[in-house]
Amino acid sequence: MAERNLEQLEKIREVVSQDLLSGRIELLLGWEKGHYWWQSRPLFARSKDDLAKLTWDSFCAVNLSRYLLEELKDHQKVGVLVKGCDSRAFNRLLQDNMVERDRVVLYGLPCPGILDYKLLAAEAGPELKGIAEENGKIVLKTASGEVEVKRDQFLMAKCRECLYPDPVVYDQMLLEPQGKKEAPERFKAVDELETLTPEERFAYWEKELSRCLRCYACRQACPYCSCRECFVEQENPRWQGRAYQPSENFLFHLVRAYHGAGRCIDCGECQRACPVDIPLQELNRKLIKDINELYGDYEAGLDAELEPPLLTYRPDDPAAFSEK
Amino acid sequence: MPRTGVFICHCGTNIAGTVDIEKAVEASRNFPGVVHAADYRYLCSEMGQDLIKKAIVDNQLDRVVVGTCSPRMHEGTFRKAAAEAGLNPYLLEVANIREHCSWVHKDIEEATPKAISLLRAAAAKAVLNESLDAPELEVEKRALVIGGGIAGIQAAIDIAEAGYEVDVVEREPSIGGRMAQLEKTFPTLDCSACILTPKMVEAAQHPNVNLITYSEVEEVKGFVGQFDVKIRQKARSVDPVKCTGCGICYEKCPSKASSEFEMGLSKRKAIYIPFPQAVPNVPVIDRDACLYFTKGRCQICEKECPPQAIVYDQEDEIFERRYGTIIVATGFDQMNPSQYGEYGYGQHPDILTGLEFERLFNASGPTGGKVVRLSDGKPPEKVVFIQCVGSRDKARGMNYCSKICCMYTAKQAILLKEKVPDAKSYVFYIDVRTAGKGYEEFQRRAAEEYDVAYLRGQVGKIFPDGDHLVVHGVDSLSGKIIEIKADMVVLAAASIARADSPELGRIVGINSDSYHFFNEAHPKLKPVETHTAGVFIAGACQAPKDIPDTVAQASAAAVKAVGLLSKEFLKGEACTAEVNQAECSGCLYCEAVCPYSAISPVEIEERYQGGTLKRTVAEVNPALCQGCGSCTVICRSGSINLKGFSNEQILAEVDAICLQR
Amino acid sequence: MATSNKTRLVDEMKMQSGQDPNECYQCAKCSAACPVTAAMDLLPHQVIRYLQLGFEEDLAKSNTPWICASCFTCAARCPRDLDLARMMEGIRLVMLRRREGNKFGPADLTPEQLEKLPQQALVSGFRKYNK
Amino acid sequence: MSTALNDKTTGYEPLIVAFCCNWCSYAGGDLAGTSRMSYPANVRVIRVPCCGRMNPMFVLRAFQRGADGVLVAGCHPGDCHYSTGNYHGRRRLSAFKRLVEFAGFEPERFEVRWISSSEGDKFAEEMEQMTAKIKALGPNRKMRDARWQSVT
Amino acid sequence: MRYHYFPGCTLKGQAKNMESTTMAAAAALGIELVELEEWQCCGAVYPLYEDELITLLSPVRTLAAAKGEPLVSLCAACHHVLKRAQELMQRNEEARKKVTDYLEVDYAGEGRVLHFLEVLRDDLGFDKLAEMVKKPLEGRKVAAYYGCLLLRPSKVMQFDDPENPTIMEDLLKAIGADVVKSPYRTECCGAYLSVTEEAVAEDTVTRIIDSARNAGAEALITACPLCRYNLENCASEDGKEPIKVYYFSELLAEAMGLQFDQLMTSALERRRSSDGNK
Repeated sequence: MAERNLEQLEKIREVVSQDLLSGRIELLLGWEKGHYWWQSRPLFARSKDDLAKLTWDSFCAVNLSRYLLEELKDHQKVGVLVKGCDSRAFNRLLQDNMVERDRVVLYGLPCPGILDYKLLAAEAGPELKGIAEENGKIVLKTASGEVEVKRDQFLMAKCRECLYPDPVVYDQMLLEPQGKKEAPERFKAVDELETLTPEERFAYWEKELSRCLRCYACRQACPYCSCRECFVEQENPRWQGRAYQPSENFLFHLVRAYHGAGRCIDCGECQRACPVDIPLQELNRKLIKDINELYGDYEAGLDAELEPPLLTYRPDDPAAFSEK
Repeated sequence: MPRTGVFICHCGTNIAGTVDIEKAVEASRNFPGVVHAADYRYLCSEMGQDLIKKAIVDNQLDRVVVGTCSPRMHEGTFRKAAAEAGLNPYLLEVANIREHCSWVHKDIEEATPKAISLLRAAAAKAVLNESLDAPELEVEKRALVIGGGIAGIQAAIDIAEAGYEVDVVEREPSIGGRMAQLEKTFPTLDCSACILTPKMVEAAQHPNVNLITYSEVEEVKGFVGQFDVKIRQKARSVDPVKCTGCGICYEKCPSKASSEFEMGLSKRKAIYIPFPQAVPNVPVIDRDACLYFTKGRCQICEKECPPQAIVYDQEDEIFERRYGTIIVATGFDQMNPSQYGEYGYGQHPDILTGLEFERLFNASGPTGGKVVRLSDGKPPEKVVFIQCVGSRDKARGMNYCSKICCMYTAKQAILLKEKVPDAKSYVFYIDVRTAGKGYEEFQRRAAEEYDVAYLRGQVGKIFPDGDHLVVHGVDSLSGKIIEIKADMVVLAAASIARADSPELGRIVGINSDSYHFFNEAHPKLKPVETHTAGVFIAGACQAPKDIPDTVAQASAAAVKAVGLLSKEFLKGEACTAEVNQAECSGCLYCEAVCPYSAISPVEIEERYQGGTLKRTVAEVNPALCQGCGSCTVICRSGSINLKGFSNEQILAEVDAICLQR
Repeated sequence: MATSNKTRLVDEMKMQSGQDPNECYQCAKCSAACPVTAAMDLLPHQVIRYLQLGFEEDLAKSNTPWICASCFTCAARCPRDLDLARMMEGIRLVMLRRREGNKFGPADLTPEQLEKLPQQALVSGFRKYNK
Repeated sequence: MSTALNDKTTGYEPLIVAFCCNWCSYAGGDLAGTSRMSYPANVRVIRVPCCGRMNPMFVLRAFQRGADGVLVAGCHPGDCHYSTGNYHGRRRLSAFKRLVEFAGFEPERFEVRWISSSEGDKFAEEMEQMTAKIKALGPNRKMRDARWQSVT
Repeated sequence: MRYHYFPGCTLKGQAKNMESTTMAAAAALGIELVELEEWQCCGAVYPLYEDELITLLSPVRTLAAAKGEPLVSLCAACHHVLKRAQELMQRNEEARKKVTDYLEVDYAGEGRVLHFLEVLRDDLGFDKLAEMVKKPLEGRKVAAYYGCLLLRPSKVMQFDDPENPTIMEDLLKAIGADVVKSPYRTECCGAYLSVTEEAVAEDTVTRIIDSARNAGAEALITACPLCRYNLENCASEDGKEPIKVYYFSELLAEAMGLQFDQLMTSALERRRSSDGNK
């Protein structure tokens, strides 16, 4: 069993079941266990019975805020469990006028980081049956015995460089906050790519993007992709060609990333959702890094009141062109 | 598929010399949608235009491409011709094959294919062109002038003389503004009241001018041609119809308050007119000072008023009116120099600002026109003027030059010498700036004929010492430290924007610079226009300026306003943005980047699972939109598009231009 | 007289003080504010003018930077937001480093002065005139 | 095949698409013409109202369809006809330029210039320089749509 | 009210009585000043050039030693140096890193750095002080002399209005003296020029003293040992009635009713009791 802390789960369940019961919320967005022990999937709880399935473990990766887009059409008041990134995603939606603040109750869950099954399995081998957790350590349980490893090394890519594990917006904080984290390597991959020649960089992206199936799972997972009709599907004009060829893959990924310029909250859901492991976060982080560099530090999603950098300007802004 | 006609101009040899016209015509025939192609020596000539018109009719053309000079040159000509042939003018596209092709390339082998490519792009765009109509906006034939100083008065008289109704909203009980506070004006030394009062009376008596004093603008809605303005008329507590202006009320009133008009140097009554020549000559009760309002007793004015015009229970009145155009002329303030501790302003009665000193010359001023020290009533022997107090000071004041101080200081030094012949003036200056007709001569007279000592340098500190003010300064030209035992010090405090100008700017919808002076639309070519169509600015609310400049600007603004009012309808921009509300997700990023506040949220209802859902989307007001297209780029889903330069059209041009590959 | 704007003294002074003499428009308020101009051979604004024009040799001879008592009055009142105290310090420092010696030391004091002067005076005096 | 883009010696003539704002840069181009300046025919201008109208997708489309270089030209910052369009454009296109460079485009392939309506000489000069730089780089194959072939 | 206290060299030498009177008055006012252990000279002048960080080591070490808790000094020069060093540590990351790395301390500009006068005004309050005064200095005509270091640069020092300060006059009012205001009270006394250019100091000091005397003052107070030295030693008197110069703390102690021997005793007691605490 991968339950991190039953005590925590009970506390969460107690608060949200009370709110469901009292009618403060009509629906709770949480997580339940999926097919495998290493999967936790969204739970749409409307009753106390539903809440029996609630889980809070190291696999609750799915960003639940995005589900509000649909659920608020059917429910007047929705509760959502939010980790740090989910809360920033909520701010994204709020700033984009996609949700009304007073129709959502946010329950804050400071997040220790989500574990990556692929990494666990690589360490333990295919016989991995489950894990147990204690004090920053994980015990890998296999048929041939138990191995204790350090938790940090098995975090998902999206969590390794997370700056804000605590929810930044919430109505009720359910667990003890852990404070801002350091993320010294957040831009490491971007920095490294920047040192390459254009040819090398192009070769890198050509290879990475060649895998793209254009399934658009990245878009579906993304809290900044809230258009009613995405440019890729539009007929008039036909921005995005339908053919599976490198040119169109580049177009899609560059435009997808650009649409997040100054808006991406760096939750990494796009990359997590990608079935072919394209390092999408590197494109997003490139924009974050450049915009911070050019127009001052800005972390999207931290504060919905702060104007996104591409909605404003200063007369003495710097430019990235060879003529300033 | 539309039916496009392509017409290529030789422009004599201007185009034909470097572009193979025959080849271009042939190539054009193969563009998608082209059913007709022709060429002519001078398409812009009457014959050329007729050729196009005839072809439109004969071939039932519904799109036209002309390959000619720059659209900035003759687009209007050809659109008009197309319209005369019954086509919507916006169905015509221009390919610029002269300025952008034949004139910049020498080789016919290079210029011809480029011309063809430009024609192809124009034809590709034309296929997607739509009929557009510039919105027609009705014009309310009435102007609003905000501010009743010399700028507002001049603008109002000019508009009224042109035959249009104009309302002047003035915050104070009387019009007149800053100029009414001045004794004399440079460089002619004519008496300010003598030239201003007739203008005030003219404004008051003009049948087209309506003075709304003791009032403020609270809200402006709408747009050029139709501004809906809410005006608050503050309670005067005096019935202006009954009042005869006899003045008994303020003669008898027992309560006093500091006089704003006299810069606080003397008192006025609680019921008062700000100055003897006030227009309208109707007193107002200062309710904060009135004994009846503060303590519930007195009522002397009511008892004494012969026509019984006192109305204690009068209330503020708010009314709304529609105007076709607005002129903002709210003037300026003088900086309070007390933050310059080294000058000791506010701590010594003989240290004054320029405007305060000005009042000492005035016969109705605090000293009855005698220039004397406020400390002991004696005439001063030595007066030190300090320039640039708060101006040209990026550390503690304003970075700009206040423009009027050099001249009014010279004026005051001259007037001083005339009033107090034994007085000696010293002027500490950084530079003397006297650009203006007769200005330099005037300042030289002060130095040469009136014995004013100009000292190039600044004052470090003023040390009060007994009866005197020891001014410790420097003359940088001689390199000597100068110490003057002065009797009075006059500080040329900076002219600054009115403290509430950002608020007024927000109400009227015009922006201001970092000093809160209102911004003109173009620093050279649109000096009285603002970025909001139909709103003009005049006078010192735009930047510090003297009376001649102010009056000139006021008349300029009036001409702009009259030009607008003289139109039956205003033609708006045809190429405006429009929202596909079904696709719009309502993020309103477009609203944030629109420089014209032309985009606003609107709630729509949508069907959803048998019921309806309300949601917010963007909406464009085509009367305000100027067609910059900034909104279209911030919109990720392309739900807001620009007519005439749509996403489809630009992509089609790109595709067509690249087709030669 | 050197008239080049780019002398070493000016550059070093700029680097050390972070102040650009070209921002001065010579209103001379500094000189008017300075309490110790009586003993100066150049007024403070003249020092800045010399810096603007690159009159390095004349500056090297001037006593003004050494008379400056770092009272900060000039900087407090400068309308161009220049910190003249820093500029004077910059000049002193450049000169001291060039001289490779001290302008003033304990040997220059009488025993009576050493006895009577507060420690603060001695330390600050040495700090200003020594390197 | 079109002849203009075939250099007689190397066989390579680049295609440069220049998006010019109507009020400054397009007029600057007109002035270059009226002043009979000359610049390479490789440059093809598309008129847009303002550089704030420049959607980065237009640039990518040009690269897809075979452009070797793309230039956006607008009013000098502070001089925008629409007062703020080029300020917004500057931010948007700066971020975009860095992104396309990150994707492997050479910096010279996409540029932004401020050209006023009085700068005919600057217009001609910039077109000259852009063409020379792109020529030196050679044809752009990145993002080029293989299906988009010459029709004429 | 308990504060870390940084004395500085001069207060252990020429200006001993500034320390002893302050200590006694503070004790009477219920203010505890605890001397920092192993403090060093502040450097006396704040370095005005960019590249010599070494002179910052000492003040930053002192600041760090206060551990972010309020730090009080008496000497105007010490307070000036400490306050400006603190501001630099807050503002200049590069300098901060170099200095703190060298010192191996963790300091980023935190903590209140106060002059004792500010403690009296802001923490105790002059109204409260006035109530506690035992022997008001009635009829004593006293002028305040501020000098430079407490006031300027005002953006950093944030001590009082740099051109029209009131803190010392307010203190004089609180202890019952007749306040005399002299226009030269913020003009420089010549500082260390008295060491090298005595004539300059004579000029500045004479003006300050004449101005105070003309305004009717019998005595001056100051917060700076060097100002006091200059005022006492550099004026050209020309047979005029000399003006007495005090540290503000001397008059404060007097108004608190403390006699000289009492002062000595209380100073000794303080030392004993703080020894006892250890």
